[in-house]
Amino acid sequence: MENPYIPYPVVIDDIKIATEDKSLKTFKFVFLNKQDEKKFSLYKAGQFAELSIPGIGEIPIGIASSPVEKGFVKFTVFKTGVVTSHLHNMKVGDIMGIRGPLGNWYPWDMLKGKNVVIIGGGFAFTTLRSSIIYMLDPANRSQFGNIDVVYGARTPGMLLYRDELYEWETRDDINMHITVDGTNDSDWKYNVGFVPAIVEKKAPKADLNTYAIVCGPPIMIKFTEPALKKLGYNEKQIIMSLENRMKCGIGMCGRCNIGKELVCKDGPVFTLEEINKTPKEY
Amino acid sequence: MKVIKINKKDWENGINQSKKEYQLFGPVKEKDNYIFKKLQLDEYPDMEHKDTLVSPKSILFPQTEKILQTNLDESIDDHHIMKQVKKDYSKRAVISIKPYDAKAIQILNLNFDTDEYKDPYWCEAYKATTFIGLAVNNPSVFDFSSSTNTGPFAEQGLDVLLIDCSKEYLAKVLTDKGQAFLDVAGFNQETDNKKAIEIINNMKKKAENAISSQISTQNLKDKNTLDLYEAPFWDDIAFSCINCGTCSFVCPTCWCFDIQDETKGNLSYRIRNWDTCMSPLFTLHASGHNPRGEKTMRVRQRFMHKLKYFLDKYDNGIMCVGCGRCVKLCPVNIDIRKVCNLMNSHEPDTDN
Amino acid sequence: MNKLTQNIRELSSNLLKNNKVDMVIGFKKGTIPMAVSPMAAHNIEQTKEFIWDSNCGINLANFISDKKEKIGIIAKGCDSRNIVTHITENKISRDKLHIIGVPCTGMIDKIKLQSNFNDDITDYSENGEDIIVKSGLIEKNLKKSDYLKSNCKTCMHRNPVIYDELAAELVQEQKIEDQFADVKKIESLSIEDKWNYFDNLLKDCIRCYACKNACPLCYCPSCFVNESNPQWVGKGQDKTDIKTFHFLRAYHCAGRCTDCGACVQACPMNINVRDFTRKLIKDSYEIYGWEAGLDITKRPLLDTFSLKDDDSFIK
Amino acid sequence: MGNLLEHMGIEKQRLHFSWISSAEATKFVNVAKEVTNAVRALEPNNKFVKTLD
Repeated sequence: MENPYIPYPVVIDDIKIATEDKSLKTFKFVFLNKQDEKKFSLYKAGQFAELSIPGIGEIPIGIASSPVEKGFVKFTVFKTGVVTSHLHNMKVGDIMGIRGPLGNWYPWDMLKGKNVVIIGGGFAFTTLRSSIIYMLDPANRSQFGNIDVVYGARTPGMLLYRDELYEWETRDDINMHITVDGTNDSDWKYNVGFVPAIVEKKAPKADLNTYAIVCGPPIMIKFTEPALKKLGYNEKQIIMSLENRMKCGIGMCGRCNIGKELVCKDGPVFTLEEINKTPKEY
Repeated sequence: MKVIKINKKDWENGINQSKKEYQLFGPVKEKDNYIFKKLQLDEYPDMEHKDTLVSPKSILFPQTEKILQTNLDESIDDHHIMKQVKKDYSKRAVISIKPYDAKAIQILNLNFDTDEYKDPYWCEAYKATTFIGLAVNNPSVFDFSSSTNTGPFAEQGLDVLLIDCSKEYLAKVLTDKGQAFLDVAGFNQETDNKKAIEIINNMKKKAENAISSQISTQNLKDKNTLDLYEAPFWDDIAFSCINCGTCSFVCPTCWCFDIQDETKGNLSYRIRNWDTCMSPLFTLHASGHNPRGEKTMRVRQRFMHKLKYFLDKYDNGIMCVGCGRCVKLCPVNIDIRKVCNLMNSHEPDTDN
Repeated sequence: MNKLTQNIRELSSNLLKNNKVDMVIGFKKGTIPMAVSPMAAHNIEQTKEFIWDSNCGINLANFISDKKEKIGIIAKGCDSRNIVTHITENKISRDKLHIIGVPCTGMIDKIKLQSNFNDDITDYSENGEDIIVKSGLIEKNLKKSDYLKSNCKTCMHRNPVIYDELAAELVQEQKIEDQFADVKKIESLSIEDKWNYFDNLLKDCIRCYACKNACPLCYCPSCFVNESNPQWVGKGQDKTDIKTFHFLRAYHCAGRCTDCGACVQACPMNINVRDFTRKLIKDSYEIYGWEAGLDITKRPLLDTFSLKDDDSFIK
Repeated sequence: MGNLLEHMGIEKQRLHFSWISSAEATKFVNVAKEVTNAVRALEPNNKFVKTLD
């Protein structure tokens, strides 16, 4: 019987500070056993995993690397609780565990042939990065229509994956709408304003073939919903990724539910239609 | 279906016999309370016992259980690599478990043994266990199990059902596992099946009639989740709640748990503990945000989970077996029977 | 209906009628024999649900912490002492409260009473100081004073210490020969036996925290048992962790505990957690002459300093 | 606190209180010695140690 609580052993291969305030770091992990990597690499963009530090605990984090990137997995982690604080103090070469992939993913089969609008805010951009890399992969790009990305953070220095963002800006197979809440940087070339406002201004109007994927802090989600509705998106066309406190990640420990749905196993990805049928306990 | 007759004079001898192959668990009286525990060589299950305070779920799902272990000593080869804690899963039998508690084990099984994931600690323990039930001839005043898909003589989840007929036990053999246990115990006196079953059915009817309290659940399925969630009665129900975990910890069907790491020297264990949705900590995000920050929300969650979410998710009845432990032990008398009936008869205010 | 219940209903409905309070907190009848449930009446109709008998042992002061509304509260002796504690600790202000005092002759120990019967108690009623209890086919007439909760047996403040009006005449306070006999019994044990005594006491603890949550003193927004950074105490069933929890919980009640017994009454496992707090009550009384919750003008014991305080333990 | 600890079976000599100013180095040393001697005399307390069993 396979034990779903045992993490795959991994070694920290690289640690990069991701934002100017150093509250986020991106960790690159390499699996100690090749077979484990093979099993894990079946993940799809949108799934998460439990980062597991023996003696400290586990935390559920969205997978930031993309299935098309081989040989490693990446997670961007915000320093906030006991486990993340410990993780931020760990060094390259330290051994820990990863348990997953867990949860469902953005509905890639359904999104084939569709236009995709990706809307993200702050540090909830990790699985969205995974998604963008996946869609931009030469093997996959032709399967999708237009790709629009609205991504905002407080300041330019708080944007995740800046190098990649600016590289995507130069491409013509993806429409980037990067924004910041405000900046003193007179060289800032992109948008200034909150994500919902930029969505209203820059995101494409809804049609039957366009779907929006939204991931961000609760306040952004709250105001993005009406913005999308104004553009004509219906409940089925708005796909969201939720987070709740989790422990087991496999639907057994019972704390992450919204109504009968378990965010860890039945989610974290839900359509707005599904979410509207459940109590809003997230 | 076979029925075996066990003379009460032979009972202790049979228990002694079975201890040679099985670890036995049963109810015993300690400090005026009945509890389920592992029986020592000179201990026998109390066959007259009233409800144990805590349900026997702890035999398969202990309140604290080590699940993984790791050595943190960097000088050894496999340091920081987490491994399953080795455990003894030899044959065991639970004697004198009440039918509703056995039904509760079936409900827990739905959570721990799923198509996608199997909890190895539960599944191994479940596989190793034989359930020898004892029919309830005189239901307590708190018992409402006849309206929760089980009852004083229910057989679901049991391998053998014992019926106490004053001088003897009649043992209804329900599974091969049950037969194997009776063989080891040396209980093999066959009896006139037809007659025995008639006796049992009469006793069953009598016991069922003795249950005075019922709940109505027939409308729950068709109720809209959000209507129930927004029903006006939750504040009233929750007012007296002190947010302790008594109801969930004594409940035979509450399965929620917490995972913690604890370290001693270089040895680190990952441990799981029972948890309760009554605790604000249960859902508190690291950011400080709490989706169920208010007491009322937590009380509502417990009842909605048991009586609506579970029903909708598994289509297998409600997540309550009617044992009455929470009704009896809640310090402020929040009564699931009352809440269930309120939910079952709730009609949303159509004006809004 | 007893006279007390009648008076309580009348007084509380008057309070609501005259808009003196927004709600009255009291007890309503439970769904099983001998059970009561705290409730808040917001209108006159609801006050008809109020009852009072010797099962109202839970401490209602627990339900007024940080309330902003104007509250009427039914208070027996110990509730009133905890209301005083709440006022001195700034959990509620005196002018937000209208206290209906209930002189008390003790509450019933349900477990002790039940142990008199083979099957479940099905009916309970009171007639003055007598109780009439039915179970199955048996009916017994018993004296209430034989079945008091252990904290009620040593209670020195049956009458409310603070109130705006009374629901009955004041009662005679008890004369108790040796208030701390139970504590002295433990004190006389050897250090080893003391350890084992508490080991055995806590053997069945399931850490449901009913004791702390039923306690009106335990109002911290985040209890030390829930802290994760640093984690003061493990969350499992390790004996050390269970003892640490009970020891620290008790210590946080030093000089504050009124011995209302709500912790013991709430405990589903019938653990007498008062064995910890009683020692603190005895020491507060014997060393400092302090009894908690008697006077709203006095600061809490651990909040005060006097040159006369014993300091022999400081080197 | 010392009384309560003793009440539940932890020797009183394991808990010491002292008032030492940052300037009183000698007193600090003496008290530390006293504490360690007192605790040593009691031998290890194995009761209040997590077993993780």
